[in-house]
Amino acid sequence: MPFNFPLAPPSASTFAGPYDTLFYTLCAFTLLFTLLIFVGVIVFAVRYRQGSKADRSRPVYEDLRLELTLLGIPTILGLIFFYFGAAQYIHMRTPPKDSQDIFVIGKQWMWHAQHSNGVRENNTLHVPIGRNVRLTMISQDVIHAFYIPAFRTQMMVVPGRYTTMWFNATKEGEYHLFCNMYCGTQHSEMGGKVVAMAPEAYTAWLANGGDNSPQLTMAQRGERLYNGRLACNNCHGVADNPRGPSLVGLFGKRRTFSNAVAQVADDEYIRESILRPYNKLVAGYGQEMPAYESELIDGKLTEENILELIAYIKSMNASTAAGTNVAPGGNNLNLQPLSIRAGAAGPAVNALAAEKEYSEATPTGHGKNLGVNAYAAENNR
Amino acid sequence: MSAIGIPAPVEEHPHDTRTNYLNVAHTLKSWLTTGDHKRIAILYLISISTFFFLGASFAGMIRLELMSPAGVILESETYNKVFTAHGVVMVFLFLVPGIPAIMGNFILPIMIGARDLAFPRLNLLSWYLYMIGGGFIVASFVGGGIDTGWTFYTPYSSMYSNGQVGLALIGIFIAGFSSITTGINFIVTVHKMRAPGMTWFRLPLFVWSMYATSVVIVLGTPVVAITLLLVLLERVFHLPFFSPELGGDPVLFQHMFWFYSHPAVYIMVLPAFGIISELISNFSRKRIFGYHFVAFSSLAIAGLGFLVWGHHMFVSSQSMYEGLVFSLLSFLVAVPSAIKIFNWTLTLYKGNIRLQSPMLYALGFLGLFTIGGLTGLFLASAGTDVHLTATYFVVAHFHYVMVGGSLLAFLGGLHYWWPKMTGRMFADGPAKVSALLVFIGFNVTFFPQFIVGWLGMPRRYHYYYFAPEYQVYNVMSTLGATVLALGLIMPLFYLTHSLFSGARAAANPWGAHGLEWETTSPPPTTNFYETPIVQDEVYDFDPVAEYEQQRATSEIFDPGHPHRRIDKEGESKPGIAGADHSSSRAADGQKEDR
Amino acid sequence: MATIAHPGDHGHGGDHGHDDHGPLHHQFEDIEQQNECYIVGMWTFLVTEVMFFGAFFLMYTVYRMYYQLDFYRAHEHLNIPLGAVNTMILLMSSFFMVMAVQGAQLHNRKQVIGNLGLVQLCAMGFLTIKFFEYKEKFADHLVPGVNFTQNAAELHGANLNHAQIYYGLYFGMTGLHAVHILVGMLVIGALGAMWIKRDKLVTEDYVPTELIGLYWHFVDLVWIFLFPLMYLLPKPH
Amino acid sequence: MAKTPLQAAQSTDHGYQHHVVPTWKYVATLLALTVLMLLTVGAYYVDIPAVGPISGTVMNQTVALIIACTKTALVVFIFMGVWWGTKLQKLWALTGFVWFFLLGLILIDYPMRAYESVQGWEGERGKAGHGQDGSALPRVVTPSSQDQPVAPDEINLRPRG
Repeated sequence: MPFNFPLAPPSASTFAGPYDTLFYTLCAFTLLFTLLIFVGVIVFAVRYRQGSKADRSRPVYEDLRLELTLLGIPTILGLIFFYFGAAQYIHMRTPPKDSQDIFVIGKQWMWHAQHSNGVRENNTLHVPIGRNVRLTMISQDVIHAFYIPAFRTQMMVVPGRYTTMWFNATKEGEYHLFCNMYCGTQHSEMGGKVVAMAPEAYTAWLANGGDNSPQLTMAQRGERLYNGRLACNNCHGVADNPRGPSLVGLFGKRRTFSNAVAQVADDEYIRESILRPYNKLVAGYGQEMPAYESELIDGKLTEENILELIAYIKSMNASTAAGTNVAPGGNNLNLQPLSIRAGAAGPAVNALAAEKEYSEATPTGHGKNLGVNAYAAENNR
Repeated sequence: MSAIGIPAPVEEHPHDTRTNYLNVAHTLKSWLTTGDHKRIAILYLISISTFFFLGASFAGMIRLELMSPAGVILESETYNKVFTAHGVVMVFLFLVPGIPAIMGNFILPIMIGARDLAFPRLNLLSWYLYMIGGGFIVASFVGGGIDTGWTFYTPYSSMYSNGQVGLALIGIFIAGFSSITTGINFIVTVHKMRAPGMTWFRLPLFVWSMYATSVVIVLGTPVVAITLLLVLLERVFHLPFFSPELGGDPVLFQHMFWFYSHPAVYIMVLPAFGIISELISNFSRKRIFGYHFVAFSSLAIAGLGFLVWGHHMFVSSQSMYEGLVFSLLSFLVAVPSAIKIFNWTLTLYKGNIRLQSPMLYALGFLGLFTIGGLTGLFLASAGTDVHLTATYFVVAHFHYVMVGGSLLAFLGGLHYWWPKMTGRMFADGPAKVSALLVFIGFNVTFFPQFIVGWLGMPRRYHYYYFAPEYQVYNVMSTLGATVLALGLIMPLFYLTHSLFSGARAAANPWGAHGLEWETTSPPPTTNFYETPIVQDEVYDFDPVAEYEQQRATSEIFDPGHPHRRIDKEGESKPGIAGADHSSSRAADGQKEDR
Repeated sequence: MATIAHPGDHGHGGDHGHDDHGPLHHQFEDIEQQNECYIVGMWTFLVTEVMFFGAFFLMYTVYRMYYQLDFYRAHEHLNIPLGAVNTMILLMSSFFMVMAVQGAQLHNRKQVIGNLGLVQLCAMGFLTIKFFEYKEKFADHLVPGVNFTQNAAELHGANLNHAQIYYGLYFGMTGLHAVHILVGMLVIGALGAMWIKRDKLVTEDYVPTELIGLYWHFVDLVWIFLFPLMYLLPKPH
Repeated sequence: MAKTPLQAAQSTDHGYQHHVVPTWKYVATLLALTVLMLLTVGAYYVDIPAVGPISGTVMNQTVALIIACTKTALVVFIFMGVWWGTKLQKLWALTGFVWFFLLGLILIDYPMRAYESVQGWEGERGKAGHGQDGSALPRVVTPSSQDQPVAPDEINLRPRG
């Protein structure tokens, strides 16, 4: 790996400009005073070393005017820096009114972000450039800190209380996202990237359900569609119900249809049932499910999506469903097989969902396994 | 030491005819039950040095591990335990007690002309408390380690961490009481035990800074003690003090913790200021510039230091307005530190500077502390702090203050008072090399961390494979740490060596000014054979006169090599009868067994 | 800096060992200096104690500010008469303590011993009452933790989470105070025993008694604040 | 027994000017403390009306604390002898209490959190912020106890009587 010597983090938000100005001014000031002291010390140490012939007559021990000057200069400089620092701080802590909301949940050891239309992502945050984005954050367990160096901003994420931060990204690209408050074993791996996108690309990304989250497996993407945009879980829960049969353990099972024909449920059958459900109605159910063929034609549903859905349905076997069907609140009408529907409730409620998704997405390993977090590979450019 | 008519009676006797505090008794029991502040200081020196090298070895493991973005030898869990151990040992067992308990204990009573501290048995108790506390902390490492970071933030420490947090908390609690007892002892001693004539403004600046430190210790330590006790109660008995689940506020812990732990930074660095004032003044042979300003800046730092803790919490979700208040106050607390730096530098002007090893440490301190202090402004300014909080920038900043400040001053003080403590001279050559290595190694270690922190590398990160651009700085840092380690190990050898074969130290081997140099090296158990009466001002040097005298003497004694004789003897009190006495005494002493 | 022999040497020089148990220790010039040192030392210690409890009071203030109503409701379970009696007991013990110190000043051994005995009695009485108060709370599951009561009525409708905070503070603060009382009893017991044995260390000068008195008054002071803050929360109105 | 020859002798002995306080002063102090104690209990049962913007609750609490501070002053000055003590004693007695109030800087934080400009949360804050009983942390998610107690298992919702 070739070494590179970056001397400054990328500047990718509206904060970065004024921030860097202040930072470099302070640097210059630091350098100036350090040089002053270094030069003073060295010059004096050499000039007045023992035995030198330098003039030592009339030494000064007290000089009130000089002392007061030395007192005054740092005080005034300090107050000036305080003013600019404070202005910047107030600016950073005051989200503008027109901000777009994104919700963030911190959990040992991952970030879960949720966009206002319900799209969720883990350890990645997609944001549009040129728009004010406000993050409303909460932690599920210990204190974390949401830190984006390229945006020059961070905020702690505290359990029991919302904290907010905001930014306005200015440059497209992928930037580091760190947890910057020590939170336990895998603290250093609790992070990922912030993807700043052109607003149109962001809108498109949102509309796609954020499916380009690279770290998800097919089944997980299928799960998103199933519980998210397509909301299959409204009818197909963990158990059969009047609105629809359960799909748990469907794959490979023999199904009997209303016309008494039976078939083993395979990929082809599932695809058929998504696109043209009326063809093979399960015995005991009427034709209630919409046909998704038109969506496929419109391009709202892709073949890829169908494959992902199938992958997810395959993964739904009885054990996972039984083990995870604990819907928070306890009174949800739709029994949700793996994770509750996104966007239905506030971020706090969805924390549980995030947890489940996390447990699927990131097998927790305590080792130094580079492959543990998928984002690692992504970022190892 | 100008114009003294009466040579001290001490000088008349060859010192080895009388017992000193070291050879008054030799049994282990006599050490472990001693009430003598000097012996307790030696006990502290041994135990604190041990803990220092323990903490340093943890630091070595951290640096080794960070060489590679994906770690070298440790698991994440172990790494977390290692950096916690480094922090806990260095902060609570080295930096906080270090200078007060060793130098303060040894020198402070002698400096003010007292026979002992006001409460010798309390002093011994404080050492035992320290050892018990240290024992608990080490037990917590041995028994499974703690992985909370030295800050013990709740709710991680109270509810989530699985390590031996309880043991460590008990250890810190007890070690805190060790600090408190030392602080009480110093305060009372400074107030009530000064020798006749030793007015407040004749106190050496080391005493002023120790006094300020003690005030901070006494007022701050109980708060952290109770706070950590609360975490312990929450952890063990589930009393809900900071638990967010029950409506408690984990940020309250941070407030209470930093209420002590920010002033604790001044506990660590104020004594260093004191030592540096001594070194700069004595090795420049010049009264310190602006004595009153330097003395009162210590008290100002002690007072203001209590009002700035919130700058650790700018992004912790504390109120923005409180953040602004703390930011302002933090800028103000920088002013007294700046005053000190300026005054020290101005002291050098027209001095007569001896570049012996303690002075090299002191000059190194001036440079490093300047950088450490100025980078503190980045963190005091609320706006810039948002990006830099908890990154390596902070790590570099406080290492510049703590290592570049406290540790260098500690080493400088140790070298300076070593002849007084042990009665032996160490080799100045290796000591200078060591000072240089520490300075260079330190800068190479920690300067890259400023940059990598500015790039955004968070502290306490084990891996950074996702950000390989950080590696180059980490490798530099590790290389520097190797040099630094070398520089720190060297004193271990030449100082130990001096114990066995160093030359006998004269009463005043550096030609310094102060009551501690009036008594023998090492001093008797009661410090002085007669109660001293102070008649002259503090740091009463006259560089012009001294220079003239020195030139005159050197020309008389050795016209071909001016100054050489004086250098060789390490004795620079020309024109005073004591100089001859001490040099002949040194020669005599070498034949004697100590 | 000249060092000449002190003209008025007190003979407490270096040869003066620890074993010589006169009231004057070797590091001091005279008894006056020693006494001042002790008193200043004790006051410094009390300042640390103020900060020690202070942090607790601060935490109380923060939570009280937020959970005013819940604290009020939770506190209604406390027994005000018992608290008042305990306050009275401590005030009286403080009085007996000053009388003991006065006795020490006047070298009136009987006065000292008698009053110290009364102080001990008061302390025991205080702890006994405290014991019964605690016992009642244990029985009612009012100790924070997993076994904390789920019965809101018992807490007069307070939010159970916030009531836990209240009781956490209650047990923490009164518990810490009780520990101080226990320590005080031990120290006073030792002091009394020394007076009974006519130990010169305490009988020759009143300061040792005074020091322990200072400590005891401080313990009383803490309770003076604990009583209104724990037992007498005003009704929100 | 206030002025015995013994005392006079003693104080000349050591030259240490300690003051033997006459017993009646101690007794008077104890009486004053008792009265104050009864007063504070009595004040508890009286609902002091609001004074201007200061609510009655705060008034009650203020009265209780003023009484406690008076008691403290009595104990510190008379029982602990600071009144007759040296300057240093007075200094330390003062420092302890002054420094305790420095801790109060923390208290800037909590009330001010409610005033932070976080647009979009005004509605939430209106509901959960400083309620009429002030019983909820601003912007805190934990259930606040308004008029109805919230028991986790809903076992008992009986209003207090």
